[in-house]
Amino acid sequence: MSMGNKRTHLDLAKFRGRLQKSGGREYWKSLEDLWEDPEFSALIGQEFPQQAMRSANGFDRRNFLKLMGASIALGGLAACSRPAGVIVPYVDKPEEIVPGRPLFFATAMAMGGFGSGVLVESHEGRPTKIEGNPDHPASLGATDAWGQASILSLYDPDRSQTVMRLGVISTWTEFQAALQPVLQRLRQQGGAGLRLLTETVTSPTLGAQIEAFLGNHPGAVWHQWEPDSLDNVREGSRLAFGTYTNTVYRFDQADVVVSLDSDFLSSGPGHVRYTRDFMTKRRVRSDRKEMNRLYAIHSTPSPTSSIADHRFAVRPSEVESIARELAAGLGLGASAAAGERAHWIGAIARDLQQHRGASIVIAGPEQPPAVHAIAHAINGALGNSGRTLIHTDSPEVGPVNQLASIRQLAADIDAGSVEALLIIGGNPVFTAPADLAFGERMNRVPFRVRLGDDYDETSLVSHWHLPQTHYLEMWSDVRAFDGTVSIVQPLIAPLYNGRSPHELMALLNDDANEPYEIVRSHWRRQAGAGFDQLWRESLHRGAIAGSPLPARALTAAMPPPPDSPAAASPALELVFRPDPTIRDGRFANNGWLQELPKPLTKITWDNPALLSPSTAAKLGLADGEMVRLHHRGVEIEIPVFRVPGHADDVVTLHYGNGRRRVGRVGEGTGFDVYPLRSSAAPWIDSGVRVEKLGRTHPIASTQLHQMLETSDYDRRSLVKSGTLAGYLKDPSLAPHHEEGAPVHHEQGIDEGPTLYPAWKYDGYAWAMAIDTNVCTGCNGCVIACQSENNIPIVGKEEVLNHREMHWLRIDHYYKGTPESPESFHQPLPCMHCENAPCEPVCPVEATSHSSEGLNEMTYNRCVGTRYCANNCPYKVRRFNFFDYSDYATESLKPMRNPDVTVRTRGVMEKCSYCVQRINQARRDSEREGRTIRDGEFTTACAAACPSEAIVFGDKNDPKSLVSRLRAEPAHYGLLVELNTQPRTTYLAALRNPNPEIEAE
Amino acid sequence: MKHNYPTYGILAEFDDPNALIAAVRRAREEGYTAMDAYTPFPVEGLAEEIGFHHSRLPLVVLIGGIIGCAGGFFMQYYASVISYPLNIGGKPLNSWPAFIPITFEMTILVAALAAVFGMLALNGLPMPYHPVFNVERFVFATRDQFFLCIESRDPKFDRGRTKEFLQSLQPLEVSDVPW
Amino acid sequence: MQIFHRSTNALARFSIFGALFIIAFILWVIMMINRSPLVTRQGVVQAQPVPFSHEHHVRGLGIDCRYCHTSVESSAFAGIPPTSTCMNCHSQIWTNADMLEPVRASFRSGKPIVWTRIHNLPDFVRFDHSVHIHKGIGCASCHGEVDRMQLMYQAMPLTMEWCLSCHRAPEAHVRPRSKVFDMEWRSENRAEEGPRLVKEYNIRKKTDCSICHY
Amino acid sequence: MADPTMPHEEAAKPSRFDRAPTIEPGHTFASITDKISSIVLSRRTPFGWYVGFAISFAIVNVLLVSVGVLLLRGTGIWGINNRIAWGFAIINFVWWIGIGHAGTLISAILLLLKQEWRTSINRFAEAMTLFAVACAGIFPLLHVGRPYLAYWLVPYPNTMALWPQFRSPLVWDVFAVTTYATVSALFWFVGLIPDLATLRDRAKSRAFKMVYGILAMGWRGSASHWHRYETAYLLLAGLATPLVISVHTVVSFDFATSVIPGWHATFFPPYFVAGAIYAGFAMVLTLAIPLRKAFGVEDFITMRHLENMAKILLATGLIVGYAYIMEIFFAWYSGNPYEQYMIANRMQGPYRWFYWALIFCNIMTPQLLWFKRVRTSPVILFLVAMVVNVGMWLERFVIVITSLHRTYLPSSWGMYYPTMWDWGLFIGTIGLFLALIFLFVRFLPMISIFEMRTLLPEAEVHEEHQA
Repeated sequence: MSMGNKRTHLDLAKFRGRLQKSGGREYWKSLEDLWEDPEFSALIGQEFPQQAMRSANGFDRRNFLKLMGASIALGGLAACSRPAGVIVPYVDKPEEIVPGRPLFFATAMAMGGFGSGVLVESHEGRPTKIEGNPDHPASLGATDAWGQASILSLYDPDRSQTVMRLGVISTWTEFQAALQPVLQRLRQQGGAGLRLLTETVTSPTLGAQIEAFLGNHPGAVWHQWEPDSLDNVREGSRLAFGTYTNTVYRFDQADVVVSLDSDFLSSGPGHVRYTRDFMTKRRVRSDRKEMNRLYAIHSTPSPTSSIADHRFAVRPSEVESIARELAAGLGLGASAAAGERAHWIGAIARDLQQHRGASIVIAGPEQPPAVHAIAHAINGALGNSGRTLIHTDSPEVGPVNQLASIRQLAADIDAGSVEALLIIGGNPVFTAPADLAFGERMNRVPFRVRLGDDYDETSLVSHWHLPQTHYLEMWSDVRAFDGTVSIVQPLIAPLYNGRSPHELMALLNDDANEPYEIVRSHWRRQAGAGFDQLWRESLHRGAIAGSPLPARALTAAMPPPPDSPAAASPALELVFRPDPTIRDGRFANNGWLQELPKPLTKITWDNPALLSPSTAAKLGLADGEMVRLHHRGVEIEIPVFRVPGHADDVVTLHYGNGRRRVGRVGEGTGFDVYPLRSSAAPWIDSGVRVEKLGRTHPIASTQLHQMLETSDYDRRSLVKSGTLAGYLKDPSLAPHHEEGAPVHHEQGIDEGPTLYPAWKYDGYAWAMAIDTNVCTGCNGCVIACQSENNIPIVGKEEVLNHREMHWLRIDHYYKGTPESPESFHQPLPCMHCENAPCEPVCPVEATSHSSEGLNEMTYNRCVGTRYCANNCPYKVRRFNFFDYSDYATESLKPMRNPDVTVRTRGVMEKCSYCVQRINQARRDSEREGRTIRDGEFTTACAAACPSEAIVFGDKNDPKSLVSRLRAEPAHYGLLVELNTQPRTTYLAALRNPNPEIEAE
Repeated sequence: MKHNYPTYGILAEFDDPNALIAAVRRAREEGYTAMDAYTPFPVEGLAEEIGFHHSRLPLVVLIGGIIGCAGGFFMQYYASVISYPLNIGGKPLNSWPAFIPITFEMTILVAALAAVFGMLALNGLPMPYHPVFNVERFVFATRDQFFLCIESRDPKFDRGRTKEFLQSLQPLEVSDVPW
Repeated sequence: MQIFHRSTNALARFSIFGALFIIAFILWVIMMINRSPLVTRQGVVQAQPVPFSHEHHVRGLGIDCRYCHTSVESSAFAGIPPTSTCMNCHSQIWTNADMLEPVRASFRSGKPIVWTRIHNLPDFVRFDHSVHIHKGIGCASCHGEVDRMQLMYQAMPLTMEWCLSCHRAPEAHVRPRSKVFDMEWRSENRAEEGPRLVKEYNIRKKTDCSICHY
Repeated sequence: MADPTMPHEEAAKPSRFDRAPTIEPGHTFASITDKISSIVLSRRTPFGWYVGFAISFAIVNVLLVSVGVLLLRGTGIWGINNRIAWGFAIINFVWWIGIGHAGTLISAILLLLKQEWRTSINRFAEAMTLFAVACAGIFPLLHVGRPYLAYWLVPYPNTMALWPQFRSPLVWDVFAVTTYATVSALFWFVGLIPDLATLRDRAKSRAFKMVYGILAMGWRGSASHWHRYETAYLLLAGLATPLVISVHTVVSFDFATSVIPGWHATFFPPYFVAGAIYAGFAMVLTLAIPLRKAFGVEDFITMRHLENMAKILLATGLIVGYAYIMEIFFAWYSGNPYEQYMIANRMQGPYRWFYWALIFCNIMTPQLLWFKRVRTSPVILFLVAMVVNVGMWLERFVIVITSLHRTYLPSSWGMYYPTMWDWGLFIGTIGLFLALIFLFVRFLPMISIFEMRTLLPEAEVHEEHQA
């Protein structure tokens, strides 16, 4: 078998060999050379021979060890300790692999069913880093925090590794043996009693497989459940258009955007793309002086509302009436605005009027269908559809009301009509609406199987738990927010004994094909002629050309006003939101995301109930105080946390935390709020009672102080901000308070007399410019940095000790009143000051300046006096107080970037401007006898940023983007009055308020 | 070792510094040159009386100080300019103001070492064995007694006459100092 | 009364000034040890699973370095030949030499040959073969005259000061690109050729920490 | 002619108001010698000594455990973090170094100023200096993340061709502290030589004769030796005086050369030196008052000594107070928001209690010393000295912690909470310090015998004998 597989490699080698001239980063592009070759595509599949996957830890494990061997030879797995004095070559090296040079492959990651294209960096066959795919419409080269963190999920040591039967280790063969009789019996009754439960499915292949199965088993029923489901969006579209439709927005066409409680910039299908588009309209330069305007009508502050020009914090239940009043202002319906809000609703309406065909009204998935329908109606009335947005068929396979779907399943279980339940993905026992008591119900099903990543709550009540492959381990396909199809290709043979949903469905369909063949044959059927061409291109581009769904001309109907208009009740309202970092709980065991400071609150490892300062005051609650929430006869205990700008009398609960069974990281962190989430009101509910418990719970927030200008003697001006109007008057945005700390507009070098003449930098001079105007604080850069630089996590206790290790943090400041403050995000990597205060204090030259102006940190020279950290005005240095880097867990070793030293206990570390990438680019350029081109490479954070806020380059090259940004009038440096001469600098944050509303 | 004389010298004991000084002065008038006085504490002017004038110690210390100063600065200059020039926080390689403290400390250190070891060397210390210790009562030289010793290497030394001379100074006791 | 014997005078003086010399000597010894093969492993021949002779293959058969160390020009890592490379020839010649059994065994079983590592830089030092090759630094400059080594050993100390000696004065080591793989090559006229090549190959004398440590 | 028990300098000038003598009347060369040396040689060790030593030795074990755990688990066991990267280790280092200043100051500066009341206290003040510096030295070593590499701060030829970074105040510290330790040790030892000779000649047992004999290096009090000896001693004093000033100046550079508000201040050197003398004399008093009682040497350490030290305490206390006021003035005058916030935060921030306690200990309490009643009452004096010891520790806490915990960017403001291991290490060094003191008073003359002899009128050389 291994011989057979060896042959495969030799053949593959023939083709891959040709790619070496380009090599590495360009690899996935230059596949084009091969498209003419008919055998090639066939071989792609055999790169991961199916026998290998089948045999329990047979070939694949050994092959994997060989890869490990080569990587040990490269070193870089562990710092400051010499490796065993051996060197292990391949027995037979796949020729596309050049030890020491990474390869990049295109694939796609699905979130909530919707795909986003990624390029995966692979070192000797080990995927180590996720990058965005510039050719994929949902990515355009950017990634979000979840995409970046998915690499950790692949190597998660707690991922389910074997088939389990009632908690006892078993095998796939045994499972098949157990499955067959059940299938036989059900077949005789036409599949009646057999139920499939999946999450949202957009994979055409999986869809086809399911449909085929349902075709052969007319009695079988397919249910869907996704905790952060788009039910409201779907139902809204049906309310407006009569059928489930999908709306694709084009924010790059919109000048005015009204968000009805929508966080379109940081969650939901296509949010990465939407951010990119939105910012093209928001970016202000000396040669582009206009800017779009965003009205955020929201209950809970979100990255989207944080950058809005106008923020209206309202109770979620009010949004519908506001929407109707807005519609009325545009001549739809007759619910005229009253009260103090009439003023601004009128202003927004007029603003929209003035931007017909260049505006967007978008509603959030938490809002009821009516709001969505109204939004559709308004967009229609403004002639936006076709211009700033298009309607298409749903990319989903068989879109349904998932709440109804799982309700139905529960009811059928009660009726005893469910004999076998196959759960593919998801974790319904944890996530299903509490009142369905899905766990208990499931126990009544005679035959329960679930395919899942983790051995979790659902596995515990299943007869059979089947380990699912990670998306980097499997062949599949997935549709993006606009319907674009990507082929998902594996980067590595399954680390464990997992199988993909396709394989499970193939099992049910008695389809002997291997997953590669299943996916391929599906598309062969679709494409017919010219399939090979299509297949190769799709694999290479990471997206199937022409697969976006066509626009449909539809006219939205204004939904009838509710018979009983929602009376503003004094009761506290509840809002349910997926956790900003670990989502519905699927990332609970992902340490990077657990420790990722949540946008705005900067809380890690926890999900306190959020409420506004005034509401907290009314209830006599302080941050971290434990309360008991009574609601619908259920009660949970949870700490509270105050968020400026939060709507009054509203409690926001983030679900997904408090996992009972998932792994070493995710268990016992945060609080499970699903018990309060009923099928009656899964998003917005009213009448919760808050009982103060008089206990407190430590909350590990990485930023304890977010208010600027805390007092009259504290007049530090750290964030440069202003309005578009102000910018047009004075593009340099003169400092707000004259007698405050001097704010230097450009580099702020005062050429005073000095004993120390300035140091000259010829050649490259690396610099970074960050446009705070387009930063939403989405955290994509933070995780990208963590993944690129092998940054460890430290755990909640250590975060409470201010010992978090992130090299790049996003500072967030509020300005103004706690009721409706302005928010400013300030990503803070190392400033690489030319006069770095940290360097002269280091007694051992462990930190010094490179000839290209990098503030270098030489870990192996560091003795750990921490003097540099003290003397850093920006506090960007991080110290290894303990052995934070996990040397013990085998599965994490192959994940680490071999080009970055893993730091040991007692050494300082900090942002290096991704010096490993700089060095790689320099060496490549020198081999080719040229200088590094602008944009040839960039840092991990800049590469990930969806809004292209971070720009890295050579400031000595006048044509480089970074030096052009440094020449911008709104450009400024942080704390330049200390004459640190930072290489990392910022562009001011601008707001574009509506003068009409500003007036009062 | 071989000595041309049977004793190291003759020791006279007094109980008062002034008596000792008087005795020393008499001995000088007698023409004795090789003598030494032993006291439990530094007696003002005594050294001058027995003909010891200026010490070379200050010069030693000065040289030590200069060596320390030059060496200290050169060490820093060599390390940061010649041996491994590195850009540290944009400061010039020879950031001499930053080198002053160590230069100063090195000056003090070497000078102090020179002072102590110079003093010991010039005093011929350590010398745990010395003939005067052979005299039983010499232990009181570190308590409250004052001794004058006329040494046999003195050209004018003559066991008999020197002893008589010392007796004439009314010491508490006069005794031979055997080798 | 006398406590110490005469001899103690000499002893006492010696003990004070002698102490200085003893301490100085000990420090000197430690310094020497740090530069000795004991620490650097310079010139230490180590046993290998297969007694592969570079002398035979390079000098004897004239095989080019790159035949086995394939990625030396393109990657940081020169590359250790996979078993299959050995088998390219040894499936034809010496097919049943006992000496080569480990190779055949590896090829049969698919288990790699575990070689003893000779040139072993610490993990926190990064060395890129390709760029050094490109800049005209010959294999022999760091690996010594491999073609005269029966069994492989480390020819150079590979200490940081040794690396720096070349990074500071490359003109003393640089050679024409065409001669990089030539074990014999000696410069006729270093004084002229060195500086010229440094200029020609645009060799920047980089001693920044982050060139090797990151 | 003045009181015959008065040393002649005193006698020369008319005393404005009656001063206690530096040595009580009725002593002779012999009595001084025997009384002081008997403490070491013949007199049986008081029971209290055993108790005290036992206790302090027990505390030393706390130190050993704290160090062990530290080396095993890393600096993470302390309360420090990425925002407040220095904690107890540096606070204690500065505190101990400060204490270590009195000894050499008394020996050197007072010697040059011909203040002979120094004679009876300089010996154990110097000893105290050495032990304090020893305690201080522990901290810089242990506070680094990788203590086994701390030798990289010392310049030596290595295979990495690297040297220390001589612009760093920490390297300055290494040189300053080692120089200070060396010079103080030499100074102390040179001062001991004649007394060691005395002990050699007094000792009964052969073993003690040998030991003291070796240490005395054959000292025999020859006139020329005495001459060179005094020259050397004087030169050492001359060298030690600027050294003493420089050491705490360099220590203050650790903070003054930084950019952190509350650290970056030009007046730190004088401020720190004054503080050091302040702390030093407080500690000398804390030790002297019980010792003179326990070993009945009130004749030698008289009220005069206590009062003079009290006056110095008051003077330096006022300087320190001035520094505190200046700090506030600078902040206001600079118009720099960060500086101003720093002061406001000290007074009103989460650590305000430390600041106000510090003001009480270091500025309020010493004002008592204006009253002669207080200066001449050993018990109250002891209490005041104790308060000042605490105050000076608080001062370092305020400087290090409150400056670091709220620097430029509010985003990286944080809090510092010491852990049990912080305390363990701190208390442990106090134990070490006391243990060493106990050993010293037991095995070495705590008062300079030969210098006391010179205080006696008999030691005078009459005019007609002056050369």
